[in-house]
Amino acid sequence: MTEVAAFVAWLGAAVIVLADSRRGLAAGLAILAVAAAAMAWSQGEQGGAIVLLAGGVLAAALRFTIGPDGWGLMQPGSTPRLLFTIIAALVALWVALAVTSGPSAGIRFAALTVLVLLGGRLLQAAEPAVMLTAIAGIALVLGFVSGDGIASYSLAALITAGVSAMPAPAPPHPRGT
Amino acid sequence: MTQLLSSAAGDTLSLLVYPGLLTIAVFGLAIEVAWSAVARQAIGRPNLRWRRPPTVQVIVALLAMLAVTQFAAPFNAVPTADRNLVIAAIAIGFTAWAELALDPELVARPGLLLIIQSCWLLSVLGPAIEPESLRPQVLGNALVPALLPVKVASGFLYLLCLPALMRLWPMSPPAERRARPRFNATRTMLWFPYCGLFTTLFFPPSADDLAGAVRFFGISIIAALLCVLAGTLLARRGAERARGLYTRAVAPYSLLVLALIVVTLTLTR
Amino acid sequence: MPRLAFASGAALGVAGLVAVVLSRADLTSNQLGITLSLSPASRAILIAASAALAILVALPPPRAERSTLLRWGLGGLAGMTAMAAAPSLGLVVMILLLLVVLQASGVGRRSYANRFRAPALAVGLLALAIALAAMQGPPLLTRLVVVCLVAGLAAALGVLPYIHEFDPDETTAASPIPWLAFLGPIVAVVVVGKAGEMVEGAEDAFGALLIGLGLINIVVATLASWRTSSDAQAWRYSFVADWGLALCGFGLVLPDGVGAALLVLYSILLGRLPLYLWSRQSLREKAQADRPINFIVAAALAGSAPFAGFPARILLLRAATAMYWPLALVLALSFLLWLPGSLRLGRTMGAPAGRQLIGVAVALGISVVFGLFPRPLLGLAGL
Amino acid sequence: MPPIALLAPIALPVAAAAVAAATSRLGERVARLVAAAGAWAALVALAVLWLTVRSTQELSLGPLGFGAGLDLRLDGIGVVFGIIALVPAALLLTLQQRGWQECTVASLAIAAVVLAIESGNMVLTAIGGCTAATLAVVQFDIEDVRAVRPSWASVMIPWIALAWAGVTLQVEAGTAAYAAVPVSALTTQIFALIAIAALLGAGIVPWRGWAVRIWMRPSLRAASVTAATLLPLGLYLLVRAYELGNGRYPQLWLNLALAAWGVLVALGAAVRAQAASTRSEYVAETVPGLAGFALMSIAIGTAVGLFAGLVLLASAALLTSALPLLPDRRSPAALFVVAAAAGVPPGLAFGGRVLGLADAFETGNAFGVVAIAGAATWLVAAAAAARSVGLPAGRRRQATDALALVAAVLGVMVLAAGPAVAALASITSDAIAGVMTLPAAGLAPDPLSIITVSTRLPAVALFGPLLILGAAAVALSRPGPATTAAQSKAPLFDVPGAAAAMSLRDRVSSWTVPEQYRSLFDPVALERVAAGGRPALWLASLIALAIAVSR
Repeated sequence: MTEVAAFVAWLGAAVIVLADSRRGLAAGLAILAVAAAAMAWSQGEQGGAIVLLAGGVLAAALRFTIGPDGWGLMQPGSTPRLLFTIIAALVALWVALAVTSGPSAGIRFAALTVLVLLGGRLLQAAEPAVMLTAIAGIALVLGFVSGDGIASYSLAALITAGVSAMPAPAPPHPRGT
Repeated sequence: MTQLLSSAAGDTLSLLVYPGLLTIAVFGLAIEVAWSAVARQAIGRPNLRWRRPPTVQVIVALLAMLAVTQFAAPFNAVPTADRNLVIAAIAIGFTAWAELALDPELVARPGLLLIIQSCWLLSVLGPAIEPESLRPQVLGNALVPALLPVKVASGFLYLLCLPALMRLWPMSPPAERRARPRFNATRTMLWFPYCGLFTTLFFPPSADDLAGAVRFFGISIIAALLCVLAGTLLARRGAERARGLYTRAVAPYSLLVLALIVVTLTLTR
Repeated sequence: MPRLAFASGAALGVAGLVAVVLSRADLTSNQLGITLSLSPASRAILIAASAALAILVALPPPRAERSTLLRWGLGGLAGMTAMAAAPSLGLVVMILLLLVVLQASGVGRRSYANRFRAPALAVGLLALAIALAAMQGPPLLTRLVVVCLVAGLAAALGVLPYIHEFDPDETTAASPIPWLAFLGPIVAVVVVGKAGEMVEGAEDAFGALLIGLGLINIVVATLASWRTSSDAQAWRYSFVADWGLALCGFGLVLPDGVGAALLVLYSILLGRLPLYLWSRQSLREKAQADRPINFIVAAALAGSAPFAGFPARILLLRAATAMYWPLALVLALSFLLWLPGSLRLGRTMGAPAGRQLIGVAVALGISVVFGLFPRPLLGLAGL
Repeated sequence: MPPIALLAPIALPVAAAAVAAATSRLGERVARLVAAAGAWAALVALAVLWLTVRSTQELSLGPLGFGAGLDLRLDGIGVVFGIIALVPAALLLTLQQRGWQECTVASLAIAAVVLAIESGNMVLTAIGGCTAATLAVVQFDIEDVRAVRPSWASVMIPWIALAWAGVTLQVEAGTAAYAAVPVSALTTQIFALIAIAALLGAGIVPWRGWAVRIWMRPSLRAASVTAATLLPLGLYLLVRAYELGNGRYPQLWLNLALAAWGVLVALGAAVRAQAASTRSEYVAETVPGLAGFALMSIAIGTAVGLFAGLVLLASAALLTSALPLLPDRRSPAALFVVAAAAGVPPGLAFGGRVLGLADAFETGNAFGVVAIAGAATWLVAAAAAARSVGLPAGRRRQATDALALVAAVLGVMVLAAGPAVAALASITSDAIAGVMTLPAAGLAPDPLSIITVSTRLPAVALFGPLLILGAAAVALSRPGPATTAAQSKAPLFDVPGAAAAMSLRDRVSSWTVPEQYRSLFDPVALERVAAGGRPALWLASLIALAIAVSR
């Protein structure tokens, strides 16, 4: 199950990387939330899984309402991003399976691939909705890697939802102290 | 208190009478008259009317008095332990600059004079390095074979510098308008300090008796006469040759003496 | 009504400060199902930050509203306290993430992406460090954790090489200054404090990397503070240079080094930050002055005796000498690089008058007191 | 006397500074009086503290937090240096016209210097010295921001070096307290740091350093107070180093090197002085020249040498307060001060120089060569002083007749104090014994003469009569014509190679990066790249850091 969840997590992160509009971003966030919840469940943190799923789904719903219209998936010029999602996945897979060891390779793969993909998206994007979605995804990953039990899951869920609820930023201000 | 008064009285006697002011004046007058005769200078009619002496002469006299009290002259009332070569050398060295400060018109080529004075200082203090003593009589007594080369070389350097320091060279100061220089009262007070120091440094000290006194002043007079002779020769050769001698011969020779001092210091360690 | 809101906010802030001051160091609480504890160093930084906020609210810079200062300051303090009390780095990073988003949501002159990107990168790097630390693998893995931690910290603070874009005309709250001068100290103390078990086996690499980055920041930022064309930029670089010292102190690991780092952080919070805010008006008016107060401010900013920077430098030299004396030589030489930039910054204070003059005098007085007698501050941090 | 009273000499100037600032509205005169009163009160407090106990007093107020405690310690040598620093400072604050801001900063600087001298450990001394140096720079900028002043870095370096020496002692020996540091802890490296602090802190360098350039400012208020306080503070460190090393430096060659450096400093000052084109240029070289001789004497490493250094420092202190009071015109005051500085017998400077040179000869080895160089340097300085009498004034400062009279009195004091040199020796011998062992026969068994290894200086018996005779004779003499020969304006000699060195310096300073390479070193472009927030740079940095730690 963890391996499937890890693949789904990569899929969600990849969708966020490849999407430029609210629907695509919301879909990616929702897929990522499902994967994160599944991974928490696989670790025996059922409560945490539910909280994480709730937070992620709420965040996806909010993202669905805020941001540029449409799906904006794989728009012209997104080929480098597509390659990035594949290469990052392959490198993360190699690190998770060959370089590192531990109880669950799936979780290692998921954490690495999502963080690398969303981190790359943060650096490359200029649209607030995209950046906020990427950072919300990172919050989800933090939820299941920080290992503080329900507290970290709850906080991650709250932050994911809160970040997605942020309105579009105000226009630049002239001067001030 | 008694000790203070007695030693102060002794030092005052040394400053004013022997080997101080009176001796300086008598010795200087004699040698200056001789120089005037040799150089065919006009001594001028002695002016017996009392006039306040110029400050520059007073200062030079005071410095000369301080210097001669440090000499290893027979019957010097200053205890031998109280004599210090540095005081003598610096006091004599200051005389030239007192003139420059108070009456600059009297000093010819002060820059060259400074270089020569530095060479002279090396000849005075150089022999004191190895004995590690500043008592003039100790330096005069130093006849250790290892130290003799430095002593002889320094003595020769001293004699080479003397004519220039005594202003017997043919370089007239800015104020001098006459063809033939006149009797020089300031120089009169420098003959004994320079010549007496030569005797003190480069000859064993004389005993405190008449013979010793004769020996001390005899050597000093010979040194003075050698200086007069050298001055006459320089006068004949002219100013350019004289300057050439001091810049191209004496200065490099003083460096040689310095090297000799350093080598001696290294070898005797 | 605004007065009431302001008063209640201030009262809540004071209450929070009192709670922090009264909380015994290393006191733990499990009441929320989560272990909260406040380390002595974090507590000391929180108190210093609160004091800085109190000074600024009491003596606000020209054209700054007390309520705005209080709103932003208390918000920041709340986040800082949460980070300080959080039991794990994971929770700390999540709170940091929240602060990043909140700060970027403010009104600024730079584009949202430029305001958001660097701190968000810090969150990503720290999260990656946590993820890598949870894995087992070769020693290289721990070294990568070290890189992610140090790079994440540098990105959060906005020091070289992850320096944030800066617009001199932007409001301070929306600019990178809060990361350098208000939130940064607690982030650094908490990250370095919690990095211990994560970098086990690579402590040397962690220290070396902090020292290396510290030295780069000292050299580049002091020179930039001296030569850069904009006075406001010069101020920003001066914060970065001070952070170079603090990073070196944390990297030296020894108690003296940590003490030096904390003293630098105190002097940033209680000295450089208020002075910068009080200089903003003259920066806008490009009014420079060569009065005695300007030279004394310059001396304080340069870390000269008797101001707080000097004992910090002495402690740093001591730690460096104990560890590796050539490093002490490099540090001793680098201390001189503060001087030309500080003279320039001192002049940019203009001719402070009224409230501003009182504020400058207070900041200088605090700096002198802790420059001659820093023991209470270090004792507060458990050193 | 309770130990807490050791704070008084520091607290009184601080209080005076506070009062001077608080009473600024009452006019500058009040601030000046308050600041002067503070300095004099500190001096009196120092004297009372010492005279009531006549032994070392200590006060420890606990650790300050950076490895050093607030340990104050007043011993004999501290009192001597305190007096040497405070007397001219108090005189200058009393006599010179200052604004309240200058009075305040000067008083604080004086307090910092006293703190450095009273400090019981090296780190606290570094803090006091650094504070004094910083306040000196502030004083210069308050006085005239456009005039030449020491670069801030040049006055900070020494105190950072001293702080480093202090913390190194703490790390290696466990303490930096002067009285507790084990002798073996004073290594050559630590001593080198102390020496750097001493020489640069006091500006004792052979070239035209800040200690010379400050005397060329249009106004000499800040310069004189700075010279009066920082010069003794620098040399104080070298004296304390004797205490750390139980009366000696770690290696004999360090003594020799420092003595040679001292002569070089004095020679540099004398060479520049003999080429000075104005009297103010000459005056700028007098105090650094004396400082060079003082350094040479102190570095010899004997009690007589140390005493000679103290005598020269005392002369420098009095002359430092006299020089800024001199009028532009040629006057007896200028003549007295110049003569006193040149070391005309039987002055204090003469006695100090004679003792220092004699001690160097008697120490033997290469010190004798250093002594010959010192004596030659003395004559060059004398020639420069003589030449300076005929130079034009070269500045536009006007001193009142009253101030000129004070300057003349100070000059005469230095000239007439020669006979008192033995009395000074018997007074200071206890202080010197605190840092190094005295000769078996003592330094001055009676207040009439000083014993060196091979000779005895009968200060009173010889200098006393000479002084009386000299005063009477000069009074009765006829002053020469006050003419200025054209030659006295020309340098006495040119330093060989100086012109070549200058041209080389100009050529080097005119070097620039070729046009085609300038873009490589464009700091603005580099700053734009670094501060541009470019993700590519961030990723590259991340990779670089990863490579750095993985090696």
